[in-house]
Amino acid sequence: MAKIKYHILCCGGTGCHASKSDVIMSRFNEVINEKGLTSDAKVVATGCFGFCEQGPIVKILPDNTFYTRVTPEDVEEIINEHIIKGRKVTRLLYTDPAKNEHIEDSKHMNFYKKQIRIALRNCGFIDPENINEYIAREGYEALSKVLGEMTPQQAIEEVKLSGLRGRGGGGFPTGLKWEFASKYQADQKYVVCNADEGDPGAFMDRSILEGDPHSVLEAMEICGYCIGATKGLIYIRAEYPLAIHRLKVAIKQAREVGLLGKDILGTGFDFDVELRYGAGAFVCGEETALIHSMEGHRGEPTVKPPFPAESGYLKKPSNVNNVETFANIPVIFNKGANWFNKIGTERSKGTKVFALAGKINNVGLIEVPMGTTLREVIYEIGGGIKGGKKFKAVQTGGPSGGCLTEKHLDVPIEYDTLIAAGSMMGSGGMIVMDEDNCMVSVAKFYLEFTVEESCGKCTPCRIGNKRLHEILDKITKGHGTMEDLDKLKNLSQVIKDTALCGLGQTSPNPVLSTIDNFWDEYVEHVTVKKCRAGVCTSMLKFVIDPEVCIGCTLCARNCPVNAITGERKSPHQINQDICIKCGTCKEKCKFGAISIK
Amino acid sequence: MAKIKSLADLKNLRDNMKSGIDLRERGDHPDALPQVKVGMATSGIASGAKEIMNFMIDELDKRGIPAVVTQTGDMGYCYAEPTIEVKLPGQDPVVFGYVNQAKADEIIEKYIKNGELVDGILPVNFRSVNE
Amino acid sequence: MANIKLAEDKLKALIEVCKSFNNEKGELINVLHKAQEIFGYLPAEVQEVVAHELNVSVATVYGVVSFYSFFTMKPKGENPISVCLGTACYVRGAEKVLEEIKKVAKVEVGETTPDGKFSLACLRCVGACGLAPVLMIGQKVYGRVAPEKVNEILAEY
Amino acid sequence: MGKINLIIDNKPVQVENGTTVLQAAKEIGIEIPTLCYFQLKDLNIENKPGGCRVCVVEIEGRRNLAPSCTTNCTEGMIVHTHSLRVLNARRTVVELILSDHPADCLVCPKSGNCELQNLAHRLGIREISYQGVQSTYRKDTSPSIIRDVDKCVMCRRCEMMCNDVQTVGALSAINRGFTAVVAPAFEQNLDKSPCTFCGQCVAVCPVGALSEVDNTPQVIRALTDKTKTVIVQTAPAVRVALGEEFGMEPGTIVTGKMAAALRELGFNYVFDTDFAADLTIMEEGTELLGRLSDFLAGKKDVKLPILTSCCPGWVNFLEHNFPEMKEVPSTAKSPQQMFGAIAKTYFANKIGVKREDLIVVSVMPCLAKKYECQRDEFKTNGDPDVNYSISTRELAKLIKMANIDFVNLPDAEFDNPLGESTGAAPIFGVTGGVIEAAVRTAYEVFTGQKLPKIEFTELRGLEGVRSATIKVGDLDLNIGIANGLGNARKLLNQVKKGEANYHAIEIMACPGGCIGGGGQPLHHGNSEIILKRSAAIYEEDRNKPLRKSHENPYIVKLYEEFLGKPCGELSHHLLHTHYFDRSTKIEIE
Repeated sequence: MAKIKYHILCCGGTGCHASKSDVIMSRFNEVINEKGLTSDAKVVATGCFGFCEQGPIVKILPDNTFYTRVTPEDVEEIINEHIIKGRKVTRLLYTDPAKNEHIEDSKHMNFYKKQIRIALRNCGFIDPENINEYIAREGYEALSKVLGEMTPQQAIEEVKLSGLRGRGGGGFPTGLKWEFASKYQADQKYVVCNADEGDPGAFMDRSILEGDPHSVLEAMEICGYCIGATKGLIYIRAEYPLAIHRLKVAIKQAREVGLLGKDILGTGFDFDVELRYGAGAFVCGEETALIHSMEGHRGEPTVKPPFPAESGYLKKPSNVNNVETFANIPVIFNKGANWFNKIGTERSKGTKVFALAGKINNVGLIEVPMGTTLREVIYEIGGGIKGGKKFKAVQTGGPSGGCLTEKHLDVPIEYDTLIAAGSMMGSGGMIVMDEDNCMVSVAKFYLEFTVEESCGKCTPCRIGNKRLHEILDKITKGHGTMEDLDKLKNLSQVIKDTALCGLGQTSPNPVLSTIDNFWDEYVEHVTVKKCRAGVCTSMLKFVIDPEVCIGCTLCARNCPVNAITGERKSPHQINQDICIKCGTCKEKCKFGAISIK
Repeated sequence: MAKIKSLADLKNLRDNMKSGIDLRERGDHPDALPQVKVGMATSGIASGAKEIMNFMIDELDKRGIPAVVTQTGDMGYCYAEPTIEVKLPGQDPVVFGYVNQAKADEIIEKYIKNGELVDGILPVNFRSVNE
Repeated sequence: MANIKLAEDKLKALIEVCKSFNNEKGELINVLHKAQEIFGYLPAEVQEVVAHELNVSVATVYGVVSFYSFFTMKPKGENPISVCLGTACYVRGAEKVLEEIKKVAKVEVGETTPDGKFSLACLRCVGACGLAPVLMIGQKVYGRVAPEKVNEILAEY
Repeated sequence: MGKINLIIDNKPVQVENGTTVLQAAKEIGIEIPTLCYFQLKDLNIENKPGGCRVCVVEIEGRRNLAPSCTTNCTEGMIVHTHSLRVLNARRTVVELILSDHPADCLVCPKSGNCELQNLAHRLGIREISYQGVQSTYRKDTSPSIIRDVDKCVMCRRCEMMCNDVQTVGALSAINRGFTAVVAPAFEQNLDKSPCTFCGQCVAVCPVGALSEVDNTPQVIRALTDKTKTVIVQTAPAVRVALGEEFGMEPGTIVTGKMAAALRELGFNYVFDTDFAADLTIMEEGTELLGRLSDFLAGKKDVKLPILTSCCPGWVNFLEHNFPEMKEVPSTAKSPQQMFGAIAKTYFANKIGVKREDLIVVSVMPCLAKKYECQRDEFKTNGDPDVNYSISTRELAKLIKMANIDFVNLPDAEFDNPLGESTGAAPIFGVTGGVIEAAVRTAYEVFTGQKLPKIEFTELRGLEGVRSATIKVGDLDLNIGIANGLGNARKLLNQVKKGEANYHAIEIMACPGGCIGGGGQPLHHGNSEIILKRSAAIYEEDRNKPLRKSHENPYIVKLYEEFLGKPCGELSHHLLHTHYFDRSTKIEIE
């Protein structure tokens, strides 16, 4: 059987599909058949290139030619020129916007630089249950470099120079944190890895632990050397059985080869790691709460100072970093701080991993340099909004973050710019919402989460968030007043101002940011009792169009509360006082006579 | 496993490994074999990656195709799981998404055997720092 | 105070677990995880034993058990159903799936069916957001669950 | 350490390093309102979870408001305690607390003495803007304490007292978020928990979530029942604290006014627990001497050190936590129960009243006494030796209810014969007092010589654990003293491990002894009050003509007429008791 010479890759992603990629594909097949090229070329549908703005995309292998904005009319030309004559169709080539020149080989396209994988460098490449694969990709070289060539202070300086900031949400400079912990004297210190990823809709840390557990172990050892600790603890959610398994395997293998334990790499440095399990409490992502939980207590935060660097686990100096932060560390030593700090922006260095989810085509795990805009992430990597719907908002930072809108799409992703925009980096959840999402309901959803996850220690979070949720609930049920909106604002501000821990202080952010950005929607809910997204069912009114209804009685027979009346063969009516807005009638009607008003 | 006692040990091991990740057991020229990696993070497994991995191992064996099948972590394309990456000798790796048994069968028959691509390719849209 | 009665083999296993953690107070949460594995849940008696073995007050143990949502004092059903209500699942309609399960299995959140077949719980993000909405029955994950598919899924059990 | 300069409300202030903003403000006369914060300075008790957020202040340069109770002063800090932002936040926080608090102030046990009520008043709150569901819990009534935790504000003071100070571990914060509350394990009743009923949780609760069981209705009913003879005994610590309930200076001794008020209330005989305290010394002292001489004679298995047994909270604690030591304490009943036993036998007989027609009421600084008098072993045919025990606070209520002008009441005397006491008795009300009283008598009995100096100042003080060696003839008597159950635990663990070599140990459950009891007027964290009560107790001792229990003529008479000799057969029957193992047992099914 002859080998296929050319593969014609057509994007079958939703975005390109909307711009007729299916037509293009069948056109290609047609032309190939017509010209008898079936043994030379083959059309292959692919997933989204994440480049939908330039779609539909057609890529030709083996020469990596990347054609953009291809139309069915272009197909014949591509076949004739490229497949038959071997000449590229220049006018369809991707144009580098910066240099304004055509790029022939897509490997040189800027587009592939949108994502740089540092923390995720090994995820999806190596077998996480085989330490040798990690070693083959420079694994544990950073450790050997630090142990063999650097003093703890020098290593801390390197981390400081790299500009790495905590990836768990707060963005505190990691090197500085290590330096604090290194300065306190104690007979025992601890390195703690925060793997209690509780942000709903975020799974970066889990992916790193499942895909590259050794990178975290190696980083913890480096940190231990820097701050003078010989013990490491990983606080991980019990809900992550696979990550726990892979970590256990990794720890076992590292011990077996002597990369954990006594006298590591013959340098006299001792370090070992143990696991501690979380038990389902979001608040334990806060470092003081996490420490209390590791000590076997209720995971309640305590007032800082004292910081863990001074008095942490078992009252000993402890350094807490999250998984993604640690995963960056080996690279910083392997490539140098000066390499690392060239990535990103002035105040936010390196990359950030996001769990891209929601109403977006390419749900997934992405890693982009700091400073990438939300637009690039959503439209170029995420492939745009699912089902061709209209973008409405993107939520970052989970329950501590906020909803950003159209006007924020060109905001570069950095710790400080996101805060300025009313959200925050958070741990890396990024949820995209479309016109079908009601922003009041979204705020309510997050508050419900906060209410459920509040530890209950401080008044503003324990009672304040409950009241916020109640007010939001009232609004979504159609009973809100303008006064309620004032209360929402004041209460949110007070909670932000007075709550005990970082989580409490940021818990009103989903409310404040939606009030800021979607004020009209709130006002609509309370004044005209309308939910434009059609989510708040109690505000909906199901009505039967008498012009369309033929009186088949199907709706009346299916209504669970007998709210529909009418003679057979004449238009029916819905009694709004009885209707529970379940929507069954609308589903059942075969004539589309029932609509929501 | 042998202890790694020094930096030199570590470098030796790395160099040995680098020539073919985890393929040492398979003979002298692992690069000459097709390599299949299955994304086996929680979400991958949840969408059936384990079954696909077993299928690939069994079928390649049955059909007498020498190849190496390993697991790996999250490739990032959560929307298209299960995902597998196939690297044919001397070629760039190709990632396939939405892999079910029929697709896996097609991949073996068409791509692994004949180098003929099949629908469901996921374009790689990132660079890794290790590359 | 009341005397505690427990089956001998399980009691022994529990005491053994405590011992394996050196009866350290700080290991309370680890011990409770193991205890829940042994008993399936954490009834008062089990908490009393743990308190006794680790030399902490029962109130403290209960304070911890009632704080963490992973711990339960109610026995779970043979097939515990967990519906993910994480954000990704929420925006993709997890609530409707939940309502459907309540209807089909006739069970409320936090409850177990009278025949002990199913129990229902909500959880926040299993990390399979790409498959949203997601539900788990036992250890098995079901992704891209539409309300219409609920009947079919539950019929497997 | 160095001094720190800062500015609070435009006023400069210099403080020691480590001072909190709350303390610094106080130093210049600015009282920042607090709720969860609690301190008994002289007893080293502090609660500052930083949870209520009432004491927040604005610190220039900080993004959020800071809780002044947990924020340390730093050089150059500029603090505003009443900016608009602070006032709005503080008011909102208090309104939030009120929104989850039953508004039944009119009938709340803490009404008029409630810190939340005061706070709302002080902030001028006239309406609660944020209304919503309130958290509700099961009400729990034990023999001593009522828990109505719908009113709990999560200040965590009770939890701190129960766990950190008392190490009882009956209470813990449970649940989380909006439903978080402080409760016993499994939200069961306190009497199913290891609670000792010491009442320290009640003593510190700022609101009406924890209160004493109100026994005044039974007392009023008894007083109006013509067929009953009602007698009352009052504990030593009551007379130095009762005045506070009527606005008198803490530490005012109101023994005479109290006796007069009780008589006006209609008690047929107004007696004194102090009498029974002297009796206790006779019994307990004799028991101590007996064990000591056995020990000195080289006998094996002598239970030493002897532990005092006057304090019912402590007895409960021992039964729950140290059941293996239940043979060690003195078998002597507490003064309350000795009084009851004598009243219902010797005295009933003397006045020709049938046991069942005699009602014995005790007034105690204590809530555990309510539980103690209900114990089965203190009943004869179901009739308790002491019928009702009311706290100092309840007595004050009764007096107010009866329209008695307490402050202007002329002094009156106790009735005889059970009203007479020596100076050794009142000091039972303060830590170290019981053992001092015992030593006074033991010394003279053991050596046959008169005490050269009556006051043993080495046994006094408020320190949690104290020890002293007293020369009694040739014998060096090693004494240990603990107040507060946590300190008792420390001392007992030392004894268990053989690290301490005491002959006798006095334990009182409450910090400071009975003067700091759970039934006393609320001190609201002012430990000066406890110091003043202590001083008053010693003054009461000094004012007595006789200061050693064995010199009490009525005690001497009691033995001659009725009991025979200390630790004799009848005393053994009436005045001694035994203890139970109340720890949790694990059985195999």
